[in-house]
Amino acid sequence: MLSNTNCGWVDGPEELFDPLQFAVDLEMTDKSSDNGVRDVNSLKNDDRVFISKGLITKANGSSYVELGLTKITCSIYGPHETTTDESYSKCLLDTSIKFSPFSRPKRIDPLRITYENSNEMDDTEEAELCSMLEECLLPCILLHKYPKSQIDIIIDIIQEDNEANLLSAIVLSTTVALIDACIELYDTVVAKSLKIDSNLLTVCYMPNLAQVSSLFFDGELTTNELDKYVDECIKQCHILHKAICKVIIDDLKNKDQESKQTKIA
Amino acid sequence: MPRVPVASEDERKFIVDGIQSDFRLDGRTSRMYRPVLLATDVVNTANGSCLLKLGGTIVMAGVTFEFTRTSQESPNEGRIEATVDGSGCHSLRIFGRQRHLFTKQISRSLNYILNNPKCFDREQLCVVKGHHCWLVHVDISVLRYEGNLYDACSFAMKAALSETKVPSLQVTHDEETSEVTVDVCDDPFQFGLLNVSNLPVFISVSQVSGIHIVDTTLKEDSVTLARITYGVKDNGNIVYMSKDGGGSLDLLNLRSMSKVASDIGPQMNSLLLDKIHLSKAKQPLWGHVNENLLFDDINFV
Amino acid sequence: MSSYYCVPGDRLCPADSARPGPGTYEKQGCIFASIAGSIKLNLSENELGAVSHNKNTSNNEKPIITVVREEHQLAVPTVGLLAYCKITHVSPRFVRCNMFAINNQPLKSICHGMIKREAIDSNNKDTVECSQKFRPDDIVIARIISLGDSNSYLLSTAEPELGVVAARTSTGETLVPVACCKMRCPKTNIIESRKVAKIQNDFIEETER
Amino acid sequence: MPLDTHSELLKSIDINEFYKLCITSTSKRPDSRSYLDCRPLKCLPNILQNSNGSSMIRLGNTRVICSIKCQLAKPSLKSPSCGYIQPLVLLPRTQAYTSFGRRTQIINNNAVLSQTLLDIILKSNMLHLDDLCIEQGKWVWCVSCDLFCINNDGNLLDCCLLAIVHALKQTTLYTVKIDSDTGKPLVYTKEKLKLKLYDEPLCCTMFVYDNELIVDPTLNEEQVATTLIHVVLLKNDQICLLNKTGGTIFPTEKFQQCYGLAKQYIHSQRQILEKANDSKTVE
Amino acid sequence: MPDSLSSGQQHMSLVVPGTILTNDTSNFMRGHGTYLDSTKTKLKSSVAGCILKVDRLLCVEPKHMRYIGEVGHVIIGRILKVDQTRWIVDTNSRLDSYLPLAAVVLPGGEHRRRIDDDERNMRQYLKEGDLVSAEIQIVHQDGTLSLQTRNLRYGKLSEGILVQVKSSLVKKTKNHFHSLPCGATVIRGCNGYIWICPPTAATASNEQEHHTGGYVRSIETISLDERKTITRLSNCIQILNRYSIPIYDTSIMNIYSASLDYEINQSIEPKIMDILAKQTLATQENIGTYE
Repeated sequence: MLSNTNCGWVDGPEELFDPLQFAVDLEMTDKSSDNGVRDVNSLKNDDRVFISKGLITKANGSSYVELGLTKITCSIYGPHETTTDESYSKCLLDTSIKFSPFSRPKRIDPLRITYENSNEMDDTEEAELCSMLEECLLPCILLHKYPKSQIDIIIDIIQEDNEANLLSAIVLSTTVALIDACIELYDTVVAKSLKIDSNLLTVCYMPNLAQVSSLFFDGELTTNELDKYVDECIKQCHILHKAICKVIIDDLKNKDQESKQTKIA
Repeated sequence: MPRVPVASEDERKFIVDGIQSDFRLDGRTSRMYRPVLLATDVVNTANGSCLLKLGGTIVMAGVTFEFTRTSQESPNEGRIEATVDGSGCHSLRIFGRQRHLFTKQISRSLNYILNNPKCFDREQLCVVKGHHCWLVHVDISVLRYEGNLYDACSFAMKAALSETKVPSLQVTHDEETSEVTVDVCDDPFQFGLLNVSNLPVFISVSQVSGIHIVDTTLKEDSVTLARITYGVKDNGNIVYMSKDGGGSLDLLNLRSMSKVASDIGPQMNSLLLDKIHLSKAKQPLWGHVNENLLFDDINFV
Repeated sequence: MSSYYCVPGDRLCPADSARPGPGTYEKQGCIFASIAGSIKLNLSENELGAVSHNKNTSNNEKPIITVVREEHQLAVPTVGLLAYCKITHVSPRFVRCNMFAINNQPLKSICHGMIKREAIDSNNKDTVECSQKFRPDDIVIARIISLGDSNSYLLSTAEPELGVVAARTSTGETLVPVACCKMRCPKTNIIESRKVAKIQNDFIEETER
Repeated sequence: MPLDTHSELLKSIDINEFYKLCITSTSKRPDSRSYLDCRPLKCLPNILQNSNGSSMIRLGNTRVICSIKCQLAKPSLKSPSCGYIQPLVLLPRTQAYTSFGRRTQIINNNAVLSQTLLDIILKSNMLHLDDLCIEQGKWVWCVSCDLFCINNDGNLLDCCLLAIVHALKQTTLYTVKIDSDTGKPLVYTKEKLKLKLYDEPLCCTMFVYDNELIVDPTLNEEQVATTLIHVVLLKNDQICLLNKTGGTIFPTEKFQQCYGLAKQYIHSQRQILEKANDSKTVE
Repeated sequence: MPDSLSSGQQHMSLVVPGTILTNDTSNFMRGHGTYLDSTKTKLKSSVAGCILKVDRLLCVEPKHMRYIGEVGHVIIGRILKVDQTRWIVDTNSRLDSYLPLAAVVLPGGEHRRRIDDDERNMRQYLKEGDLVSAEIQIVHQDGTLSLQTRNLRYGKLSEGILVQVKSSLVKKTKNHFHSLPCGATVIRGCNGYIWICPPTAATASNEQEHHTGGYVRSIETISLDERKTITRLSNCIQILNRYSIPIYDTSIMNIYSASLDYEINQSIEPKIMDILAKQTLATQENIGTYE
């Protein structure tokens, strides 16, 4: 944990107040920051995707993804050597997700951003996202190809739009980063969340193998309704998957053309 | 998933073959639970408590009340939170560093169903709208772990909450100085009960080589590819779903698993209710907690 | 030739029409891509479509299908590959080193290696003295013979082509090899003993691959 | 581009050797820049929705996001009419995973950078803390500038300073009136007013490699550099801060050279900033 | 447990910590589980268990404890880790035990040179999680055990069920490998690990052991009947453990024959367990003691 003096100034105010909590004309701002309302139609208009790769130079692979208004960077380290006995035959995953101080309407105290990996603080929202992400990635990485090694996945949430597409964006960025890091995958996994009134369903799906790698549901539905929801999610996943593939393949083509030109020159 | 070896390759093969011939390590069939033993009201200091054995897995749940102010965003609701603690349990050590993550995950899942308005209505925990409410702690401690902790914890939580005695209060509202005074009435035999009829139970369905089994033991976990934990209400509706086990599933499996869960859920629910009634009836027989009798099977139903 | 591109999970061809090479995996009777890159078929210029015709070819003449990324490959220590390492610590029984490149691909993060005494030199194994073969900060080419225990990989230099490729004296002068077990300081013609790698052309090809 | 395996190897063996070789053989830097030209600079204003003002600076591979958040606070007793400004640099957590620096080291770097920035902001009085006062002794603004480095490829100070200046230019404050009887502030989110800036300090970082002045170091160059020189100039080209970390001894006329370099370097920076603002106003 | 007293050990007297064992410290020597009180006149017990008197040596052997190994014990262990030249084995004892590579008969004969690449291939013979039956060779000062499987009866265990019981219930006897008449083989490890496997597999591996020491995996799958017997046995042994009835081949057979009137999956229900335990105790009363 960083102490106050470590962070560059000594005489800061003891307590900070979010100005919005004193606001007198708050109706519209309140609505915009409230999630549940927009999510009903979000599954149409939130699919504006922007993907870019390899902006973090020291990492093996990295990606920057915008899904709707959610902005996320992900960087991959490894597979690198680890000394735990657990990992002799298979590769370990170590994910660490952090919210940047300005990712939410209310400022998150940056003193909370440590440089440790996520296992220490294990009851935060970040930890929950981590466990979900790991659950979703484990089935789709060829772990046995990287014995006695470990892959670190570091994710920074620059801006969060709404909780419904947060995990989806995280998974998207991680997949792109893994591909950029040239780590062998069974499939390009994509995730999609549906939030219809009070039911939140998230499905992580591998389109080519037609396998669900992870899913989460909170609400109340009968099994048949649930199946319908899952189908809808998977349909969305397919759309997302097409988008990724296009981006990646275009990127590959451009890279090759560049390299050819340099060869000629 | 455990971090130290639990079963060798050949043992795993043995287990898988058994499951495929619908004959598991202890003779159960794929849809069978281990015997559930329940004793309620085992701790004097808690408002409600129970000790639950699911085969070799033993958990103890205690419910305690705390008097607080209501939160801003939900003024006429009380608060309730469950915590699962495995620090006292030696057999959880196989998870190594992940042990705390594991218990934290379970408490997270329990909190999801507790905070789901369709499962548990938190308004019954409100004392004075916008002013005071109960903060209910459901503390579950794992005494022994031999598989399927999710289900055991949810059973224990429901049992404990269903026999929880809510202290009754007198609320006097003064009109002119809009002051609210709350005082506990001293009669110990005057209390209310919580309504937990909608509270679901967890049913964890594991997939082992295409076959779906419930209530896996520790060794069966070592051959499990994927497990989905469903929160199932007594009417068979699904209110919670999360996956672990690090494998993947196709849609057919997914469907049949949710069918299995919604079939078994109501059965387990009713079984649990019967047990709760029986143990309530049994309580006078052996009065209040008596530690050296506590783990003796004759006190359970 | 116009190259085809794929992302992980793309179905490339049925398993009986080709053999899975690097960057691919076989599942449910099909070969899938496991990395993003361009699809390559060796020993045959014909395209993917054409491959699926000669199904009834025996295994050895099936083409190997691979997926490659020119601009960026991932170096993973595997048994049999050659590693560049820097000696960190010399003890009578073994030598510790840091691998920083494998088959000429620099590793992003170094791996720890260990050369046991009996794996240093092929001839007269038992009389080998580690301190006479390596010194800290030497640059050595070695072959990975085993993943070893949880701490370090096991390496071997028991081949004429393997051993020290660059070394310095304590004064920082670059030593030049004079024999298979000797290096000379160009300034003060002091001879220092090392297990020198005999550089051969075909061997260089091997490392380039 | 096809990666030249041998130079790559050399780089991973001994970065100094590699650099020396590169400089001596082709009197250019590894990324084929000459000594005096800096990496392409890009500035994006207002990229974040949740903050009062924000900017993203991209200098080659170095990317820094700056977010200005203005919160209400009680002033300190020492200076009841002064607001707060709190620059805070967060180096990428990813650095903790490479060989570049352990965690504590990174935290220290954060502290050092943040402190330097705070000094620059206060000394150059680019903004007056009195402007941040709402009611004396009661309520003031606390402007917290979170500088979030997505990627660190050297020359962070320049980028951070650019980012802060650029973001503060965008920054708008809500108008706040104090409720006379309760003393509670009333925030009007509709009416915003711009933060007043009095100056724009910008920084130029250069380093010395065998008596050559080289501008805009990358991360590797910062490693091999024997000494680093930071020159911060105000609008009227006055020196606000001049900092030379130890290393080589250094004739005084070299400083004239530094000043000259810094001048032209910072001029180009200013132009780019202006352009970024104009383009933003055009949109 | 209610029946622990009537479990055929009446001839040993049970003591709790602090019980005065004897007053004349001159004629008795202080053994495990005992201590001299401050006055140096009384010998007291420091654990709860039964007194063990070997002429002048007074010991108290605790009832529930981790296994304390003795040379020559037949035990069953699970490989935890593969080290440089040895396997680290979990034997339910206080400290991890070791199985040195030299103490294992490797496939392809008795004594072979080329130790260095054996070290490299150790994982091929035994890897993490594998079960081995072995004999304790040395008990070190700190209580660490080092094992050996040179005798061809020992070696890697293939398909079957491992039941863990209190180590105090398994006493050392002449034979620990029982092939029971009900059609299953039971290995009673003195460390409280009991291995049940089909007779076919056992005999097969016996034959193999003459060449390989059980390092070759048997292919044939186990028939359902064999599986049922094995499962019934494992449930029965768990009942014996639960009611702390000493575990010998006789007691196992008694409870097994008693359990035959019930379905297998009934024998995990507490009531049935109670009945079965009572029955076996009764039969054993009739037969008499064990040794």
